[in-house]
Amino acid sequence: MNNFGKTMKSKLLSWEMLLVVVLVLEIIIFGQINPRFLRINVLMGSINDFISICVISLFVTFVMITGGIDIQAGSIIGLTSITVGMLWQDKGLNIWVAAIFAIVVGLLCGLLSGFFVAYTGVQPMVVTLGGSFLYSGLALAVVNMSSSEAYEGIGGFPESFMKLSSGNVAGIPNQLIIFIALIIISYILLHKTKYGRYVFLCGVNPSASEYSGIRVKPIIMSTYGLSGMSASIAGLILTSYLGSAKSDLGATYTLPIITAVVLGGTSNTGGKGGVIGTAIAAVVIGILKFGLNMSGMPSQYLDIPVGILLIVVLTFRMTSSNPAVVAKFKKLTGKK
Amino acid sequence: MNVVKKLFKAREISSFLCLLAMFLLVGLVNPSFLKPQNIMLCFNGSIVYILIAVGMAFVILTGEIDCSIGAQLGLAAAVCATFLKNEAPWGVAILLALLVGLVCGTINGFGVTVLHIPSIIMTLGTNGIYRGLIYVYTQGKWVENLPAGFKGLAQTNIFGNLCWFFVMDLVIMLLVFLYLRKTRHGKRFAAVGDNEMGADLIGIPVARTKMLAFIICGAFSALGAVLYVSRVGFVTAISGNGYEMKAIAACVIGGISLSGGVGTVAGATIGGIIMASISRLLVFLKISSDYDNTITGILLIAIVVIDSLAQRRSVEKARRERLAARVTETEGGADHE
Amino acid sequence: MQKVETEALLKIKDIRKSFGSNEVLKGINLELNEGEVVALIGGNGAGKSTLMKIIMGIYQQDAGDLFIHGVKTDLSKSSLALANGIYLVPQEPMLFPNMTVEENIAMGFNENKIEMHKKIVDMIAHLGWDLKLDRRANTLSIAEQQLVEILKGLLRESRILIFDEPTSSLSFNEAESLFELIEDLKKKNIGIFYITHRLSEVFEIATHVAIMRDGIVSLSGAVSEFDKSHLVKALLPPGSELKTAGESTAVDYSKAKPMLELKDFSGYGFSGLNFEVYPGEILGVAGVVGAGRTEFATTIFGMDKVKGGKVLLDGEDITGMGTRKVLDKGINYVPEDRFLNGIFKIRETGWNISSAQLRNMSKIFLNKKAEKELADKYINDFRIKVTSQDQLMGSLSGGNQQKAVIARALSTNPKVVILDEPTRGIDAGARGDVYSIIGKLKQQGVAVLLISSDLEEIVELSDRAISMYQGRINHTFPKEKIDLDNLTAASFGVYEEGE
Amino acid sequence: GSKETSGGSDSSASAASGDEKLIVFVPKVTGNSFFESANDGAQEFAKKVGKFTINYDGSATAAVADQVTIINNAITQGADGIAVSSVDATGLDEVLKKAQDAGLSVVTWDSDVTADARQIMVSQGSPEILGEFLVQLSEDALKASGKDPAKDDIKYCWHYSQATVTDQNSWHDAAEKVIAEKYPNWENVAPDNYYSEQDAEKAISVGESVLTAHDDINLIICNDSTALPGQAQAAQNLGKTVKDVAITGFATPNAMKDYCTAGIVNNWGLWDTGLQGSIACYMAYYLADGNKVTIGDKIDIPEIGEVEIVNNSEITGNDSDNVDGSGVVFLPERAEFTADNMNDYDF
Ligand SMILES: Nc1ncnc2c1ncn2[C@@H]1O[C@H](COP(=O)(O)OP(=O)(O)OP(=O)(O)O)[C@@H](O)[C@H]1O
Ligand SMILES: Nc1ncnc2c1ncn2[C@@H]1O[C@H](COP(=O)(O)OP(=O)(O)OP(=O)(O)O)[C@@H](O)[C@H]1O
Ligand SMILES: [Mg+2]
Ligand SMILES: [Mg+2]
Repeated sequence: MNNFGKTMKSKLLSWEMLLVVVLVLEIIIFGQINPRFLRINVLMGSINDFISICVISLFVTFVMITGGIDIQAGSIIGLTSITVGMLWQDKGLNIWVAAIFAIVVGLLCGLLSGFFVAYTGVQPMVVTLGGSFLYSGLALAVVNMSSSEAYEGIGGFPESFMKLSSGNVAGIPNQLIIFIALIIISYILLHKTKYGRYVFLCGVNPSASEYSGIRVKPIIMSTYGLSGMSASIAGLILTSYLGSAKSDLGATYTLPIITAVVLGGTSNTGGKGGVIGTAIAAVVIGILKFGLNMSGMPSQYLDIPVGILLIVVLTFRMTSSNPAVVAKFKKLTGKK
Repeated sequence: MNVVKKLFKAREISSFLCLLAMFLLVGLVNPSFLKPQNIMLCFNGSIVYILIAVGMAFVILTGEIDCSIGAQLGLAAAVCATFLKNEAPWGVAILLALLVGLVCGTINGFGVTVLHIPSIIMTLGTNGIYRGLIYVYTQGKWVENLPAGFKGLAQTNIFGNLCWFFVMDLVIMLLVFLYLRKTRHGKRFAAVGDNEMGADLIGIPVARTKMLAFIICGAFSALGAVLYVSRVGFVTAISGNGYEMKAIAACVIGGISLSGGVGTVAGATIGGIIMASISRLLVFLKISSDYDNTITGILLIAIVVIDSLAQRRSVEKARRERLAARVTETEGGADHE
Repeated sequence: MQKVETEALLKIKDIRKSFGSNEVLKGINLELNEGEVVALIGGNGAGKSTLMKIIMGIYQQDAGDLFIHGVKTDLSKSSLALANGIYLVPQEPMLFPNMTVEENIAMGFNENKIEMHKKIVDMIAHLGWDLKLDRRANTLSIAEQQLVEILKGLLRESRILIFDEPTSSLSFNEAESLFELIEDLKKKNIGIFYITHRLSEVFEIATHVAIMRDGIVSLSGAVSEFDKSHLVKALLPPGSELKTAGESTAVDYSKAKPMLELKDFSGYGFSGLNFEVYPGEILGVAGVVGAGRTEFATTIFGMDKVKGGKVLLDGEDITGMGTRKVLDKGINYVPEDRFLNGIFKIRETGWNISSAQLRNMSKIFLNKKAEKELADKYINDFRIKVTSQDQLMGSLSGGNQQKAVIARALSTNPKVVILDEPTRGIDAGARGDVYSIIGKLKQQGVAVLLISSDLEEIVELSDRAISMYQGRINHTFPKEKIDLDNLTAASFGVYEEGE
Repeated sequence: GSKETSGGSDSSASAASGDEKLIVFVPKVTGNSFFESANDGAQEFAKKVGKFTINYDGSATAAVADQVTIINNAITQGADGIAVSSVDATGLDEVLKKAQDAGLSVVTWDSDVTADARQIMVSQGSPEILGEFLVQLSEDALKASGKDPAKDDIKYCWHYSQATVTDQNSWHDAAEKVIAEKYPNWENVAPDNYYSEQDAEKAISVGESVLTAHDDINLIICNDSTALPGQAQAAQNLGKTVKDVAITGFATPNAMKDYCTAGIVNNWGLWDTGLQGSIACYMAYYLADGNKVTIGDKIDIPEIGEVEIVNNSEITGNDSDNVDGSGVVFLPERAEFTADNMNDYDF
């Protein structure tokens, strides 16, 4: 038992290192296949295509550490997008005021689901499944409130808003800056603050947390709020990137978000994980898709390698951390 | 008396009442909804959902989840339809579809029980893989112009307008129900989901049971696929997209707890009918189909939240009653002072 | 088939097992014969449960073999163990929460429903236990769950039965009827392993005893060869002394103002409680399981609704406050169910200890330095055996986990500490440590409320005691009146003044 | 050069050597018969002409963001031209402008973006043309069911994929205008329309409910290639035929042949999607090859014939959309399928 804790910790550290290695390998291999891949502006530009997943998965990590799961973030993206478009176009709000409104909407959606999870004891999967139906439906309702037709999308946003995704500061694309800022914020929040510690403790044992005087329910509820808020930030970036507000943006992001969080080392039973792993894993997945596509694999096949990567990596992870499985393998090889 | 009470406590009864209430409410607004012919259409429309919900129920009962059945259904349907189109005997096409389902289910089960990958992650992964394979297999093309005879199967009705597939579904459901509730072997699924360690302790092969649940789930999706092919008549690369979530929702609405061990396939069946009927209700209510998702979401959350609160209340009430019963009425109790 | 008389029913040969780098069993050799009750004793984490789980096929040994009647037998799965007539009544109940008691028991039996029902009813009647068959398992208290687990074991017609601390939460009567049944089983030539931390039980029911320490069986033989002091000596590491609370200083009640005062306090499971606790006093709360002690404690702690009456802390009315408020006011509670309410199993020991005090140590950002100091302080003070404060809580032995939970409760510097069954399931060594912790609290002037079903403990530690019976206080004992007989009688509601 | 479409490095190498151009051909959604047959036609055409290869790549879920990714990849991969059917009327503008800046030719087909974001649109017709076509299909179908479109009271409704899909909605709007003008005797019983989200099973469910909830309905217009067969199947399930209700709309001939034979559907329409795909890819190649086009140019496409570049305002109705270096090519014709001619087509 002497080194149990330490080895666990170093294992987690090495997990993040391993992800970095995978990332580097990806870049090298895809660079070999298509040298254009290695151009800095190409790599940077590709981030736009998976930035939403990166941003959201950072905060879904919080949810999963409390032992929950959030499969509604994708539909909050669409809701945010159409909300910002509608407020700007129909209500004539300043685009940034509209953006803040939209973030509040995302926060409220998250909190609503979080409320049900925390206060009624319904499984998070069910609540957020319901949420994903509900919010994507609400997005259409918002469209109906607006004067524009659903299918047209709302475009023509001001230059300043468009810069959110296309501008840069000192050569670093804005969206990358946003991502890094969010990594830092979420890292500090989760690993350096009391709140973050509470998130972990509530995930490990909510009852023991109560006995420690922690208000478990608001904490759990708040993590869904955070992830809803991150989804709306992603919605804003995506709207700016596409130059068009639509109600069905982000509908397909559930799989990649959960994948990124789990691949990043957060356990889906709660209590363990971290945002750095998530951030790297999200980039690993994004680059994998981008690289495969650049190497000529059509988009509709991309879920195959991503699925395989997920399973292979998790197999590796599970077998290396589960003594019973290791023993089984040893037995198998030993007998031979 | 006791039996009646017990019946009302059963979760599937409240789901059934919910179904009834929904139908009656819509009938109030638009009486033509309650025409027997239309009710039968609702049932006919749920033949695929019922099967996948029952399959999903196995997995959920063991405390796991299968997010890949939409893609499994699509893949099995594509295989079945391709062979039908190439004039293979129906039996061969159906068996091949089942084989696809069994293989998909086995892969999921292997990942969960042998590789110890959490089921939600494993099946989200395989969902992508199976869906990708449909594209590889069909080259993205529609499989259409299937033999009219095979399509005719889904249009063969008994009792007026009721499709015989629906009756078949009910029979299957009943058999499964009895198997799960009455046989020693069938009870294992709920036991494993209820307490894995406890099940292990009394000699229930936990891994094998879970494996079996995934395989059965695959088989049911494949069977659903066969019915889908017969009912719809063509298969596209996105056939079955999103069905996994609908099946999960159906199970939950039918009173099956996602933490495992609680619920019956009768509930899943009712949930399946509800899920399949929502888009129909809206047509009769003259509400735009835009609100399909909103209604599904509200319904799902409302049913589950209300149920959970009621459940909690009754447990809490029972606990308080029991505690209160312990306290003696008079000060000092039996102590002689 | 001829039975080989000389071969033992079960022979354990050179069993080894490690968890990661933690070598728990280092070559265990042990025999069990028909009609024997082998009491297995040893400190927390000695590996008793692990060994039994290996026999039951829940864990697999790394090396070594098991022989049944001299035949090497593969017991690597629980189904194999069951097929060989082995059954384990686990230390922590493993019921199916969503099934009824009856379904729980019947699960895994092959008899038909009616036969089974009759058998169960007969067995319960025979034991005289109070257990409703149609209750769902998730509404049972731990004690009741344990009864069900024991029933499951008794109904099985096994050749080898293993009881892992069956009496840890049973009442005296329930335990007595279990012992009678074990006597019957003995006569039926069943071999029994019986794990316990209560040495008196060893002499009451066991024929043989085996002591596990440092991964080996350090001592074994027929019970008749030993006496209690023998066993205690063998249990402790060489050269160590069993600690007791030491001489306790008497409380001077004349000047003292009560720290905690209950006035007609009622809630779910208890009613009309009136008592007070003084600073530097240990108030023992005796009673049988189900007397409502845990309920009143958790209600004070803000976990359940108050039905009537008042709680005063240092004169201030704190009735009906939430847990956080109560904590802030200066009461802390060490819960009875360590696994459910006490520990954060998969996190560091340091995190566990600091969890209640974080609020006061840090505003927004964690103060890791203060946290570390706090944890180190308690690890040293309480002699919590860890490699470092980063060791995961789940990998600590039960006694050390318990000390960490107490440390958490004391970290908030409370004025009143409620300890609910603080030594349940922990070994003699750790128990001594806990007693000395309690002694220290008293010296620091903390008011201690000691709830325990181990009446000896109350006798040893309390300055005053109350006994609870069916949700009410039926007696209060001054120091000089506290003895085992009085407490037992009062707990069962048959105490007569002057007895 | 290589004929492989899958080797990215090969393609870019060939792009550099200039002997074979790589065109990325983007459908609105993959797995839809409409787009798949466009791809089939285009691939076959490319093989015959031999001057360019086509890389077919699209979103499986009709997501704008996916299309943006695909176009981004096309740019970085070193493709020479893009021919895209846009999911969103404006959502691709930015990325397509970026593609043009990077030297790629940009052609849209089937579903357009803002005029200045692309060079050529290969259109099956303006919304007005297609709206009128839908009305014409409806008239024919009504006649086949024994109604007089001009005099009888006609109850009708729409059933297509989603409120968010650009082109289907624009056709719907245009057709509604035509109906309002021409046929005051027609009544739309469900102005909110019915949607089935390209889910074949849902199309049947919705179809059945429409037929039951409005049992006196005369006409259902399904301008979506999943909704039309679903609606026809629903009618078949309910035992309704051409005589009871007129069902028409857009779908490929193959998807509807059975229903036509069974007497459930009389007529439906579409245009030659293979031809449209071919022209789109050829135009992309033509522009990528360094050719410039101006309004009024006539371009000779091998195997197909001559097409003319016309002003953007022909489809948008806005003169302000007529910008330099940008124009529209119309497909020669749209086809109406009936039992008589459906077997002449195989897509
Ligand atoms: N599944 C496990 N994984 C890792 N370590 C374990 C596991 N189970 C037991 N251990 C460790 O093995 C050691 C022996 O545990 P075991 O439960 O057998 O002790 P015990 O003798 O039964 O103690 P107690 O009297 O407290 O019940 C302990 O150090 C414990 O932490
Ligand atoms: N229905 C229940 N649901 C949840 N927990 C319960 C329930 N019944 C009892 N408990 C809890 O189980 C534990 C043990 O209860 P028990 O029946 O031993 O009563 P108790 O009041 O703890 O008795 P004691 O006088 O020994 O403290 C307590 O923590 C109690 O709160
Ligand atoms: Mg033990
Ligand atoms: Mg208690």
